[in-house]
Amino acid sequence: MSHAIRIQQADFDVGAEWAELQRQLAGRAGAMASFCGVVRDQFDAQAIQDLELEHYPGMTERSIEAVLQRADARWTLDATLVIHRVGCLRPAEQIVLVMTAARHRQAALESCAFIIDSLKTEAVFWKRERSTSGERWIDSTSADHTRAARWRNERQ
Amino acid sequence: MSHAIRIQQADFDVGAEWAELQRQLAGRAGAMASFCGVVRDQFDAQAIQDLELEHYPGMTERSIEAVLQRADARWTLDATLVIHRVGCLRPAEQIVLVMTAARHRQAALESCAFIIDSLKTEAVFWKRERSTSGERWIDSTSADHTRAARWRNERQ
Amino acid sequence: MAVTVRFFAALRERVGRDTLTIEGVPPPSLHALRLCIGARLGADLVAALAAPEIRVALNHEFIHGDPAFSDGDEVAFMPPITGG
Amino acid sequence: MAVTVRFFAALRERVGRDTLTIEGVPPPSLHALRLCIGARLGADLVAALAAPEIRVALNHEFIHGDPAFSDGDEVAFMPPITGG
Repeated sequence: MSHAIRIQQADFDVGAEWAELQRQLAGRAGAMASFCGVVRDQFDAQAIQDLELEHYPGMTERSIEAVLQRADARWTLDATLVIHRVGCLRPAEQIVLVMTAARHRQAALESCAFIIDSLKTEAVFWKRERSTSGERWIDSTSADHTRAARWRNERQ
Repeated sequence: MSHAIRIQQADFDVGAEWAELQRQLAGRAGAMASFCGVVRDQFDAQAIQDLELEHYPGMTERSIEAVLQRADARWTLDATLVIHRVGCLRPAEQIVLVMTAARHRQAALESCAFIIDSLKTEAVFWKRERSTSGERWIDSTSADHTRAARWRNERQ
Repeated sequence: MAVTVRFFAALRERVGRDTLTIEGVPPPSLHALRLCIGARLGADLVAALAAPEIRVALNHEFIHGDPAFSDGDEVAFMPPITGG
Repeated sequence: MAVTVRFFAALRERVGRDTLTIEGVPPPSLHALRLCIGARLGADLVAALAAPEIRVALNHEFIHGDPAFSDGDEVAFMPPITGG
């Protein structure tokens, strides 16, 4: 199983990541799932100006690696990839990419959802949103915690 | 909500489709999910030579449209896209792409899983697999029907 | 007047063709249509086309029950489908 | 001998800096560490750093309970995290 984690300021190219993963797998995996989070242009009817992402080098990678290891223990996966941007991002910019590959579609789809849900509550990042109504630090929501708890409680 | 359905022999470029959808959405949707099915190189320890996909022009598009409409009724979505190839495909070639975009990640992730699960049992295609042990027509599996039934029974 | 019949996948291979045109007054029932096909292409097809796993579509919609056919209809006999 | 303390996000803004070096014998407890920080940067920080939503990491691992600190340790005070 290949894990890849990249934290970067630069944007990422979903097509290039997708093609590279397919090239590596070469027919071994029948299913690839992915999720991409994008900076929205509005929140609570306020126009968003930008989103500032802060991280803790070293510990952030470790927190993501722990999530990928749990995914790997739970599903039979051929590859997982997480790319997470930091710095100042404007609306419509990509924030995060999760990609999973597996022999079977259920493993690819569920692990992809599990990873992004887990990043919301466990990955070491902080986000400051600047909008027309001012600045605020974003916390994970109660919905995020409900989804994270669902994964913990669900027996496969 | 934009629906797009394409049935084609030619391969598709996931990166180009992804970029085009993001360009159209321009920050309106915060979440994009996708699934890609790939021809596997093995089935039951037999090496697969190729997969021949047959469809019923007109009715096939209609069967996919019905799936997208059900997704649209169930989740708040900004866009859905299905590209499905037909003809003779070799191992590691892409078969199908499902892409969904929504304001919230749960809607994007769940609708993407719903669409690919529904295509397995409801889209009008036939698949003939040629392997080292001969030819066979593939039927949807009992696992496919279990997953399809789960979506019908699940209340949101 | 004519009804067009289409066969797909394993059924197309068994029948040996993908299309059959039934000229004249359209058959009054699905069973009558199957008998027409059997008369043209082989009597063993009547049972094969009535097998429980074979689904029938009329003008691109799956049928439930027994429709009447009309001039210009397209009827498709389909073995189990699977996409994705 | 020294322990490095790091502050992130809203806490970094409140403290007004991202790093503080505590020289000398490492504090024997988390509370002692918070008192050291308060003595250097303002007494009101002691309560702010003990708030229930603030998580503490020692050398890149969240701590549970009250660890002893050693020379060279890096301690981070972290407001609620969220990625993705």
